Amino acid sequence: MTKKTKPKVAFYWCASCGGCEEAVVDLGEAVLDVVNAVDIVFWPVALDFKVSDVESMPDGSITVSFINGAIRLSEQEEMAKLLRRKSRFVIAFGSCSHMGGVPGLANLWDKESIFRYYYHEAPSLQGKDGGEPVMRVKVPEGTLELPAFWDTVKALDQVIDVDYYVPGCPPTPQLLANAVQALLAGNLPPKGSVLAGTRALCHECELNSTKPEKLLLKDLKRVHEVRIDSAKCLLAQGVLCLGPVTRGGCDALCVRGNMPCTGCFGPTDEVRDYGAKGLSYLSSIIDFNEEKDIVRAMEKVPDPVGVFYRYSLPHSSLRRKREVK
Amino acid sequence: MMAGPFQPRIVAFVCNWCTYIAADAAGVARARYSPNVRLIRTMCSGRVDPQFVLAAFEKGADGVLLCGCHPRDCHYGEGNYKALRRFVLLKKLLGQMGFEDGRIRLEWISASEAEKFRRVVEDMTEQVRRLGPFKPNGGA
Amino acid sequence: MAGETKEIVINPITRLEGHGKITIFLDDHGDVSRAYFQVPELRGFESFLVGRQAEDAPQITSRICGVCPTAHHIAATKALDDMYKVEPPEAARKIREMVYNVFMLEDHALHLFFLGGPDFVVGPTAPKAERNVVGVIQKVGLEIGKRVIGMRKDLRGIIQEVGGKVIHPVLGLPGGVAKAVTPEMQKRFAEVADRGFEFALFCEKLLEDVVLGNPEYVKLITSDVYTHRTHYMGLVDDRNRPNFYDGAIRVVDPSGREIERFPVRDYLEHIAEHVEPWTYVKFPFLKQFGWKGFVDGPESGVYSVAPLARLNVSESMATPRAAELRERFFETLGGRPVHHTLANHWARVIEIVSAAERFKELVNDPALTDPNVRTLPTATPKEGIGVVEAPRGVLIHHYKSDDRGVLTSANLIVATQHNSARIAMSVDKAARGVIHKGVVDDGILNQVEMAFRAYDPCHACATHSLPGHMPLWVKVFDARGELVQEIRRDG
Amino acid sequence: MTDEEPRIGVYVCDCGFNIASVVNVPEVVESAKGLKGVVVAREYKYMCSSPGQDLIDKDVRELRLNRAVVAACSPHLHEATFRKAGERAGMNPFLVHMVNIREHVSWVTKSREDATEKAKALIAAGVARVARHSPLERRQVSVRNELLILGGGIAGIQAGLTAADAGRHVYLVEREPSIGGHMAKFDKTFPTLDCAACILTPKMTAVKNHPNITILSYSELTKVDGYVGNFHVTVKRKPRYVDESKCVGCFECIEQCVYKDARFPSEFELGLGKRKPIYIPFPQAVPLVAVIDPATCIEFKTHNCKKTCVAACGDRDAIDFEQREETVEFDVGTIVVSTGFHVFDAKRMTNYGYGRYPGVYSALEVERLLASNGPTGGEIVLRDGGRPTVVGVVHCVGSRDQNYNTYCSKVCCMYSLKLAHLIKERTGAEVYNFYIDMRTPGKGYEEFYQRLLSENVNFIRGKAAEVTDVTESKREEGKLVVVAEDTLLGTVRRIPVDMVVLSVALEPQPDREEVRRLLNMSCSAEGFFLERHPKLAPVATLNDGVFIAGACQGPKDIPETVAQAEAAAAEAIALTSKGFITLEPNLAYIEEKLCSGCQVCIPLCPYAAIELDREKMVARISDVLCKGCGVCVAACPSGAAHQQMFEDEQLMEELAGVLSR
Repeated sequence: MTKKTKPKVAFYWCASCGGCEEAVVDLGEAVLDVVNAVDIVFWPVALDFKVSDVESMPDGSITVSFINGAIRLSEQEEMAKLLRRKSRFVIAFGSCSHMGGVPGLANLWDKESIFRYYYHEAPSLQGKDGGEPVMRVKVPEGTLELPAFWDTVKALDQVIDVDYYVPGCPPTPQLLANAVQALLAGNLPPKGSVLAGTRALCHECELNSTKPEKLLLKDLKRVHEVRIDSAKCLLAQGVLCLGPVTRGGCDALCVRGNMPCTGCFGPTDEVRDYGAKGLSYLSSIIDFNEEKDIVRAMEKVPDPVGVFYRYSLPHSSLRRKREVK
Repeated sequence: MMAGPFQPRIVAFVCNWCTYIAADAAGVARARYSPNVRLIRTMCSGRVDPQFVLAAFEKGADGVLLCGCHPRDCHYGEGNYKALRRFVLLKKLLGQMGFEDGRIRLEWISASEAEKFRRVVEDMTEQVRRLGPFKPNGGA
Repeated sequence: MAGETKEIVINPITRLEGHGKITIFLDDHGDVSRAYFQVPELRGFESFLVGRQAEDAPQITSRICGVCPTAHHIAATKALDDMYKVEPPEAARKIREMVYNVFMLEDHALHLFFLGGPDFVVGPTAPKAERNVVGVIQKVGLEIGKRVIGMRKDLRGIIQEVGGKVIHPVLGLPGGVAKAVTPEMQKRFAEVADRGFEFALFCEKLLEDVVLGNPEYVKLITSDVYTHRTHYMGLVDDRNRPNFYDGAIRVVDPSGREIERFPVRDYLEHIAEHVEPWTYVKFPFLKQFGWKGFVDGPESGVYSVAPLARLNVSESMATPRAAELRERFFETLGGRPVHHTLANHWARVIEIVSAAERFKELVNDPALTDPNVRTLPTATPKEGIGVVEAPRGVLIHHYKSDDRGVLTSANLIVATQHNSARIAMSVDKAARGVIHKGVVDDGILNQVEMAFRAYDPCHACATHSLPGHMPLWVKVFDARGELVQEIRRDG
Repeated sequence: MTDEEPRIGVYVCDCGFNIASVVNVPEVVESAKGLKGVVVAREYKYMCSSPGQDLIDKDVRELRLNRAVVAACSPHLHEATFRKAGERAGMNPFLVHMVNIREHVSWVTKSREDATEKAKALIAAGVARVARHSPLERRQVSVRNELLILGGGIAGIQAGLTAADAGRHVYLVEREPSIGGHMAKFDKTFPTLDCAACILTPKMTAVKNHPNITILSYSELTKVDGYVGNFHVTVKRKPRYVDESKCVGCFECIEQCVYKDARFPSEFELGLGKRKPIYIPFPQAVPLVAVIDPATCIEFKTHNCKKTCVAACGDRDAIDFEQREETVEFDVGTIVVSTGFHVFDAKRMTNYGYGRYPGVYSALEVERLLASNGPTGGEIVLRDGGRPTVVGVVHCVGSRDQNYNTYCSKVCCMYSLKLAHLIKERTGAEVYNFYIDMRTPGKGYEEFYQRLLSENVNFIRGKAAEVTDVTESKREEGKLVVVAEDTLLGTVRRIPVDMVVLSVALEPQPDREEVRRLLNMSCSAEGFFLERHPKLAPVATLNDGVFIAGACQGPKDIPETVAQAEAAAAEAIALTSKGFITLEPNLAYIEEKLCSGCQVCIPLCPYAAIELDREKMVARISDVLCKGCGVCVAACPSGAAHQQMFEDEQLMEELAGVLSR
């Protein structure tokens, strides 16, 4: 990019909680620097530009679009496609667009079952016989429409081609700053790179040095069952920490908070299914050889999907629960 | 695959030292069995990464069979136990993901158990045939 | 008749879970016959919480909202205390409450300077390009602007240090918190608390100067367009003073009379939800009145929560300075209860002060640094209900679990939901008040939007209106259904 | 993965009719041509033949192939062959991949259509996989040339001498107090009837005197670590309470034992003879060292024995009641397993009355009765002191029998003939052989059979139904009656005899499972140790560096055993003669820049091959210690661990391939 024209940047959010936007705000003063360094051409949350403006831009004229949130609605997919067309680079920002995120756990259910509970079975409903929202409904004044939403939550790269990923739930402001820096400096890693650490979290975790020589576990502990020693590797304390299977770059925030890593940065480059790897590593070090003992030890992980696919179910090999007739 | 009754596609990850040889022996004995199971050889059942199993289903397998040496017989000491440990947790996870029992199976088959190999292949094929096609509905 | 109505669709305003949407129907005179506020997405947290490990709920539910994750996190954590029948040690309880007040402080401040506030600080009719944080900074000066940003940074720093992460913190565990506060930390936090208190007073002053100094604004606030005589609900302590972290749920009627006062575990006896086919959000209402539709008054089940409601349901404030300010508030606005939606902004700054004062109290409490911050649960989990005052109102988490501590059901009533009926009414009323003869312009839309944003609704997403206005999209059709006017603001 | 574009040749073998008769090879070849990266696909009758291998060579030169897939038999059979072929053609051997369409397809699939489809899929997988192969170097590891020989029977002795003569140091471990095994119990050997002792004892002496042989008798193998070329073994030495280094085998102590005469059943004599608490199993024992049996020795029971034995030993002072079990450890490069066989326990077949009628003997007992050094000095004296005038020899006791062992023990016919001959020679008794089939394959064996026929030994073709003392006629009184159907005459016959010899089966040793596990071998279904391949590698096992010889691999006679023993020794020598060996490069390795130092892999390695570099905080795998199981690779949470020849992407490609149709 030449000195004259500032790089054009767009921000957009899909199905997300807003945490990724907060992360941008958490840049603090740096936000202003960013605003000065780039030319923000689209930021529904921030600036007054129209989708029509984007539509009228020549293809590829936006330098980079940061998109956060998972894809659940057709309108989200359309916006994503539009921005893809107009942008040289698309960056999936945050766990939801990277891997599907926590809302991706909805892939254990389908729209029908979600509706059934929420509108017909929830204890606080006035009567269980009430109706439920419909896509088109006639009201006295006319007809109201609601967008349909899909059974399956998708990650961004399952609907468009993604150039880079900024991981995290949410990403740290530092990672965002780095990504922007890299773009400005034009020193970009290979396409498809995840713009964070290249190694698993253990490498940057202070507690890694406290791991015992041979780390084998006989009894796992759930976080609420144990007083966590802040000076000792959580895994060594029997607490399932996903640091070993999770990409570093967050500076071990959760571990500093005395809690185990839950994997929001996703896997490292060589791992294609985060949950399967997490499962493999954990079960490998469960120090039993008799099936019944192993089964008993695993009772401390009553919810493997929620534990190993907390942020990545839509991005896993299986993507969603099968409908079993 | 072909017409007629549903022909399930089953991937078997087999240990080089036991089940692969049992399969060879089944051949030498001219034991006939259904063609649905395709073998992938690893040096030890402990090499089998749960990622492979999920990938198999993703790529269209209807069932996955894991085979290793009998307990205490692993060529490398305890690789088969590692396979067992992973299998236990994987099965639990697949249950949550809506898998029926029997789509994934772990069997110990020693080098001398050609007949057992044949039997397991036949059982598994029948079992998965009864369960019907896997139909991964990811991305649906 | 529908055939003759013109339709205006304001879409998207913003999102609860997805984008919000306002559809306005005009009658054949071009006046508003009805404006609908629609929430067009549902993420199904209640469903996919089922099967999860109970102890993961505080971290999973915080993902409902990245603006108020701490509220969901703490509500869920308190539900786990209840589920495991376990009392956190004193230090843990105080750490939670301290973090919670810090969160209220910075979140309210965010709203004041970045979100709703600019409407007033800069002025509702000012060009929208100025109605944003930059505009605020220009108005109050860059130094102060920096101070705001710096203060926010310090406050969020505390949440991060204790909670691991500031967005989606991890401190909550049944029976305590994950991390203790050391005397060294306490010292640093105390300094921040002092500055925080000064900052809170400054915020309050700023609003008073800018808003109350300007009769035009007062007129706007008290104008009928933004007024609804509903019931109010909020958490109060044993002396009926608002408490963000804990307390009993108190409900007053439009005349300010207490009509209900109950522990959250009884919420199902008092609150029910109504379903409309045209929006994904459910509308809570008071059971004793039943659902009477989108109407206010003492006979309606509609009630409201959030800052204004919290002041309306309480007799006083728990901290001295806030108590004084509260007095002035009611004096100025004609006595308790106040029914003017836009008064939420003022109520909010009063809460900024009370949060700052409570933070100061707690951070200087010697018990805060006791290293014992966990009571290990021993009981078999069964059912748990937790409540907090989120910045946007009463937040209830209700879980059931099997013996293994795996959730078997979840019911969440989030703050904005309590307000959703009143928000719908506000939007409708505002539209009726400002749109006539089919004329729809930008400023008018902003006033519709103000009615909506005054609640700082969590689907507001605050973060999605950084400069102080919301994305709007208006289409005006004539009777033949042809597009005669389009105003669209995507940003 | 090499950066050059894969140019793959696919070679589908007919294997005569073995494959081609079931798999539609031309169709398979056609489909292979359509696969990505395939430059040429060919069918050939016998790929393993040199013209077959030359095809690869030719195509590599003319078509610049850089990969090859050979679809033929099991890689366990010919992988090495085709890798060499690739190497000759100037290709890295590990860019050749074998697909098994014989054992896994043509031999096991009913329909031609199914077999053809399956073959296509497997080849597609092989092609996809080989495209991801990279050139690999074989590891070289230095090897020790010492041998461990497990079992001091004729097999172990022969293997030991062969290796020792070749200059290798041999540790010969024997469980019993003396080496010699079963052969030491025999009087004569068939068919030449030369005396067993005359063959065996010189060999035993040679072993004793050989500078390169260390005998560890009365000892058992307890542990084996390491790998081919570098085994570390632990051996338990049971206390004999007599110092081996001091005892000269003078028998003084035995004569002077407080027990004036031997009264305890001798193990060596199978209970037919007696021994004292302190004894030497047999006069020619090696080592010629006394043993004390604490179960019968008064000193051990009461601690106030006069200990005349100690006095007798005098200043040699070899007797040591305090002796404890000890373990010795040493390193060897190769191991020969020659643990022999176990004789079938005739008590299991109650219908023959063994253990019930004193007149019923097992063949091995009769060997002792006939032995000049045996309890009766070679005379056939029955348990009741009488001499037999009629003797029945019952064949196939425990062999060729669905209820016991279905296999033929191979040597019984011949040793039965031998015993029949010797009994007749010594006693002039009438001898009846009850046999199912007479099996005499082997040099001079049939001739020996003919000789016995001419010696008027009776042969009744039919399996003996029972041996009973229930008499039905005068002439049967006081006799045992062998009841058998004479299938030639088609009548049931009752033969009254004084003595019955049961020709018992040869079975695997009862402790074969332990030995198998110690040495990482496999057993065939009947429990004999499994050779790597019956024809291509008959004395090798699935565990590199471990060889098998003698009856532990299956019933066999002495000539075969000796030959196999020499073969095993030769294999062991050949394997270690270069001073180093090359190992398969299926090594695990760590990609350092990806390793987070999480240490998950470290405790999983069965060979302690992984260590943490605390400087860099990354794991490192020793390629000498790694045996390539890949357990660490599957467990590595960050995908930093890889395995050559079994890389994730190779297996993923193979997976996609097998599922491609």
